[in-house]
Amino acid sequence: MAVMTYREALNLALREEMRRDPRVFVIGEEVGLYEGAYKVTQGLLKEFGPQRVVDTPIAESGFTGVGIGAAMVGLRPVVEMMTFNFALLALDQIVNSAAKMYYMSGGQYNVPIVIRGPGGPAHQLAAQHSQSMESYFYHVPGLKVVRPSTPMDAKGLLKSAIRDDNPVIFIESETLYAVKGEVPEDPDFLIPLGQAIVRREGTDVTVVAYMGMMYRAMEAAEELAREGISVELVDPRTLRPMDVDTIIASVRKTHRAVVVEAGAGFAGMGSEISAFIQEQAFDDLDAPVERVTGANAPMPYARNLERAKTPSKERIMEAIRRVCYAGSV
Amino acid sequence: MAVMTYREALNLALREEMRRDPRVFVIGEEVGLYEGAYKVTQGLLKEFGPQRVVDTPIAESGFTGVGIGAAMVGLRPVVEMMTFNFALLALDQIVNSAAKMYYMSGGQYNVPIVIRGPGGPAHQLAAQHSQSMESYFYHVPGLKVVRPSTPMDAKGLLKSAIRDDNPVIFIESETLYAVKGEVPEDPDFLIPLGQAIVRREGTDVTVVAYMGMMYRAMEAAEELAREGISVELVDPRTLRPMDVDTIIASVRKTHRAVVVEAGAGFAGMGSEISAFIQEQAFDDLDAPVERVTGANAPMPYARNLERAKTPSKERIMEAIRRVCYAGSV
Amino acid sequence: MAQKTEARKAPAPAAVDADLARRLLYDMMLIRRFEEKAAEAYALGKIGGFLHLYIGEEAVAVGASSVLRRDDYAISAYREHGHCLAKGSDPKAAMAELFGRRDGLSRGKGGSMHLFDRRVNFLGGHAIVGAHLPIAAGVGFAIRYEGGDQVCVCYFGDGAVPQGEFHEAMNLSALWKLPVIWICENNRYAMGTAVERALSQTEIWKFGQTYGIPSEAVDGMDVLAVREAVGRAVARARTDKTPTLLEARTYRFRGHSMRDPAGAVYRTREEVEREKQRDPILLFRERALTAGWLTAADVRGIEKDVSDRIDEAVAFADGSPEPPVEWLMTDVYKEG
Amino acid sequence: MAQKTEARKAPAPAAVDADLARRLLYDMMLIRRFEEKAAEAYALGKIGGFLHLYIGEEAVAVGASSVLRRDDYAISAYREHGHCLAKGSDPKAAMAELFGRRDGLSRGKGGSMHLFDRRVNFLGGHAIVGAHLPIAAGVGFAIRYEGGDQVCVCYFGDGAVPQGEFHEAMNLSALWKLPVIWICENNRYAMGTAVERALSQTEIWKFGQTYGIPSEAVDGMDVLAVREAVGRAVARARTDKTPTLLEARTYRFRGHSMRDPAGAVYRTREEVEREKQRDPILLFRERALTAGWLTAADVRGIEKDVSDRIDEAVAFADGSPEPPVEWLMTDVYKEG
Ligand SMILES: Cc1ncc(C[n+]2csc(CCOP(=O)(O)OP(=O)(O)O)c2C)c(N)n1
Ligand SMILES: Cc1ncc(C[n+]2csc(CCOP(=O)(O)OP(=O)(O)O)c2C)c(N)n1
Ligand SMILES: [Mg+2]
Ligand SMILES: [Mg+2]
Repeated sequence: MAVMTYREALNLALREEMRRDPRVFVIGEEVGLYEGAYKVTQGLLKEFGPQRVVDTPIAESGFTGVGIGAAMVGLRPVVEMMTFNFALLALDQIVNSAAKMYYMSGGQYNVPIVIRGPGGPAHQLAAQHSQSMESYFYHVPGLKVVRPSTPMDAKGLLKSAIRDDNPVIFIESETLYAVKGEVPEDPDFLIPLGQAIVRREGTDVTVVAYMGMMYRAMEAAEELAREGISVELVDPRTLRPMDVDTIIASVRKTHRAVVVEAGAGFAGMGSEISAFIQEQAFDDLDAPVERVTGANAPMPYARNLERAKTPSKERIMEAIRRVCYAGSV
Repeated sequence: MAVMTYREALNLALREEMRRDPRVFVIGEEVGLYEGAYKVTQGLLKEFGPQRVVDTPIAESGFTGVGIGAAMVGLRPVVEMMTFNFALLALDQIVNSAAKMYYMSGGQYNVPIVIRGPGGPAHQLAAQHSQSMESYFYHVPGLKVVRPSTPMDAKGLLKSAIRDDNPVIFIESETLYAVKGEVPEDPDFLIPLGQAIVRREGTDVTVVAYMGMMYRAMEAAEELAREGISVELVDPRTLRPMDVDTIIASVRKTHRAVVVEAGAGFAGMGSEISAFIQEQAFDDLDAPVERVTGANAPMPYARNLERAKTPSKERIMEAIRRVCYAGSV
Repeated sequence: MAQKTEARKAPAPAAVDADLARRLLYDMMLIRRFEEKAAEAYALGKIGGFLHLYIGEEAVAVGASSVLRRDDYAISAYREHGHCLAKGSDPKAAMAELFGRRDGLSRGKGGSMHLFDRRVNFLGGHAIVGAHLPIAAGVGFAIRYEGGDQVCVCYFGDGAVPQGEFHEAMNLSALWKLPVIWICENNRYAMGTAVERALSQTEIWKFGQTYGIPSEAVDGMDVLAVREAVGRAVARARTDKTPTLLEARTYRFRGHSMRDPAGAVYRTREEVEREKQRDPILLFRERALTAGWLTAADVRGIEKDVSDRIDEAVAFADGSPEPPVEWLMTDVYKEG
Repeated sequence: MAQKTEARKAPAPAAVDADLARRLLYDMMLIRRFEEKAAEAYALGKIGGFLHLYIGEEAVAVGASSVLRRDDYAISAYREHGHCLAKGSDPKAAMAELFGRRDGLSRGKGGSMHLFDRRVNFLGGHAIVGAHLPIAAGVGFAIRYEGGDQVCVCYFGDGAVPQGEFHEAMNLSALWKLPVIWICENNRYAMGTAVERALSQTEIWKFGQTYGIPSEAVDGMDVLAVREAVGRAVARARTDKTPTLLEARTYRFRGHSMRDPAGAVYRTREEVEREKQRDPILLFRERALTAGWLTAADVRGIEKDVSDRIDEAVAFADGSPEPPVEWLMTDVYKEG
């Protein structure tokens, strides 16, 4: 185990997989000479050269399509979206080409591509540069969607994504790149896609959260522990395929659930999680599944408005208290 | 009241609004000379001329952007997507420009644009041309999303959409264009956005469904009536803003709910509806809210596989029976 | 993976002999016959969805494919039956795919717009106009990455030119020197939209000049002219990875799809009749007879072989069962 | 609605007099000063997010705007402070927006990348590279639709050229004859990517030729050269709606944003120093003095006015309160 930042963990995962498999290459804006807008690809050009670390013009659908074509004939591209906000320009390629190729071709052409980069709320980047992007992907059959919350997950899941034979959408966060944590150096360390993890064991209520919201929910849990409320915190890590079993098992134990989400709440990830919990654990539930989500508005620039846009620790705590006291009286 | 097809109702709505307001114009591929790939714009070029019925090259993001720019400075464009499958190419314009302009500009520039065309499963058009597209839009703050099931709704809602000061995504269906129904000829007949309608009154279970699934659910309801199960069928009509109250009121009455959806089930519209029902009517529910949805796979071409992809009347009936008998023994 | 192969020479497009003439005529007639029979099957309801016929444009696919190796790649849009057959696919499996049967090229899941055939490196079958151009650039990227000497031929219509992805793909292939041969099949219409109503620059080949790549217009009704132009482009691509933009001037004799049978709203009957005089099959057959490459008997023989082979394909498709319903959920994800 | 207005003549870009010289120098210095103060405020944490400075490129916005009417439209990307001020926006409200305050142009909701000002027809402030080009075409479409004689100036960077929307917007504006003046600010880099690493055709103005629209390159460091070129383009656009593509050759003296202060990974210090010799403000000041348009005293006066005005803007921004928290949920939808 070594302690490193989330950014370094991603960088290490890329290096290890590029060393392991000559078919793996990195392509995107500023990934080479500039070493990445967020320095995730630092040093890769130096080690692997311009053929495998490819700087592109600003043409998201063009270079994503290049990745898809290269993947169809046997390469394993890792396409960097400088930020996932720009992935909408490539969404047709991702949804209509990458996600469907294997199916449309009757199993002849799979597309082993990883599309990665930061997404989600950032700091005062306003409406077009600060938004939760996973909702455009997790509904799509043929795609896998990963949201890694910790340095260890970032490494273990990115390596699995690169080795996966399907298109994987891997959404990091600008706000987590500097987070430090323990990371196994073993180049064979992998975390399988589709496995949630229990971040904190508890008995009174299950809270489901990922990325920045996972950390905020953890703070809420620690604080509520002092009030005598025992929170079990589950981080799905992969949104598609979703590890339904781990979440349901936890709810069967706690009988209560709160889903926290940074993005706009209407028809978000929390909606699906809430829906399958009540479907599969209906008789175990002592209270409705509550959702604590971002406001249904674009992201404002002003600092105070931005703060109000995403769920605060206080709002998470209130929701947890509500579901814990509901039904118990 | 006149009896006309869904297609004619849309055509009439366009005509009336273009006569009423000179700022309204229609733009898209084949809308003029060819009178629309699905003939929704039949006769418009003849009546309004090439300045107001604008044929475009194949450049979805280009002509959608043209609509947005024109709307910012005071026109009221109706952009036709030949089919909504192609809207992914314009999604960045729709999400990052149209939906956010009013907010980013602090209320200076609203974007009164309607983007309309057929979407959803069609007949043997396979993965890229036969898919439910609403999921890319209803999560987005700043957009309104309409899915009109009947000729009357098609007319009344399209007229409201054109008069609305915000971007409205209006998704029709190739499979409904030939459906006939009564339509008020009164040019001032409008159906407000955001109002669901109870298509059938019942007492035992609430079924929520729209578009083709609404008709299929209606058949299921009629058949179950003979078994003594009384189904109340609610059609949301507008997905964003969603008329939560009408759905909740129905569930409080029936204590049971089934949500039917043509698209892939994971994180679909049904997830949100199921989530808010259990949130707001938890204590009224005698059974979990069930979802009957399309398979989580791309759309296959083969007739038999295509049939298996979307919910059948039988699957809807089974789900209704399950929720009705669950909890009642 | 883009196979590295010992650099077999592609046939030089020089002299025409009986053998070559037979092959070219046979392939064009095979495609024509395939399409005619597909139209019949569509009318009988054996084929569903959209059906876009290639009739009138056969010289482009056949001329181009005649200078390709089996390990070269080809990719196209939704009017791709001809490109797929010309690349070497079995008409039986192609027809079965149109019928939506289990023995179809794409196991019945793709249909007319999504023919794929790994056996001959045919990469589909794409129905979003413009979307397969960046994918073709990616195939060229992979060839260069692997150090192979194959090429990728990308067929697309005039309707794809106004689309942003055309520009992005041209620039990337020129900037990175990717061995892609861009063949724009300019049949003068995108559905009902004539080129001059879609493009401020109707000489499509000229776009290539801006990106600094070799570009030319070629008579798409003359199979030998296409063969020569593509031959030159392939040579450039194999040796120094230069991409090329070819504008093949052709014409579709039928409507846009079977749902637009007349195709007469946007073009006159006279125009269509005039263009039919340029029928690439009639033209080449005449030429082959006058040049003495083929005899009338040869031609009759080819006609017979072709029609037998397509009858066999239809019978095969008809006899092939529907895919098992479990296949709805297979091929969604590839298991590691 | 694109206002119809009695065709007031735009000032002919011909002779330069003291008045014009003062205006041009004043506007360039105002922008420069605004940016310098914004950089200070950013360092103090009063401005958050991204901050992209226009320093070095002032001649483009000022030269172009000097031939525009207030009812003409301008639209830009995220490096738009200069374009917004040159169009006539109040530095106080612009600075307040950068500070995220309630008196900001966009009520504090947009920030540095999303300045909008309906008072002067400034249409933003767009942060998705390439996306505002089709929007500009739409503004041109509306002007034509309404029969107005305004023009729309669209500023964009060299980095937007490889983007598909550049191609789509060029084609649509040329095909439909839309009164849009496309001004590509070629400062030779898109973040760290030099033009020659992004485009196979680095003479950006040449793209316009393919679409058949008047196109030229102009020295973006020479405010009078820009004024003349844009003046010609505006005249064409007002009279017969012809679009124009101008490539203004300029240079950004600072990093891409405040997060890339040096901007030295991808370019040499020597290059930056050399380019600073072309500082558009120094060049024009010299010229104005030698030509006798302005005296040294005039220049000192302008310097003083400008710095007072910007100090006032900063003070105003500082004094403006944060937006009320309820504003989080306002302006999401416009109530009919
Ligand atoms: C992005 C996109 N927009 C619209 C369509 C609908 N459409 C299918 S084919 C077609 C015309 C294409 O014409 P062209 O590229 O010239 O090919 P051709 O049919 O002439 O062979 C259109 C508009 C589509 N499939 N994809
Ligand atoms: C579609 C898109 N891709 C990537 C980015 C990230 N990005 C912001 S600015 C920029 C460089 C743009 O350079 P250029 O257009 O030359 O403008 P300049 O910064 O030089 O003024 C990039 C890549 C973006 N904002 N939008
Ligand atoms: Mg065509
Ligand atoms: Mg630049």
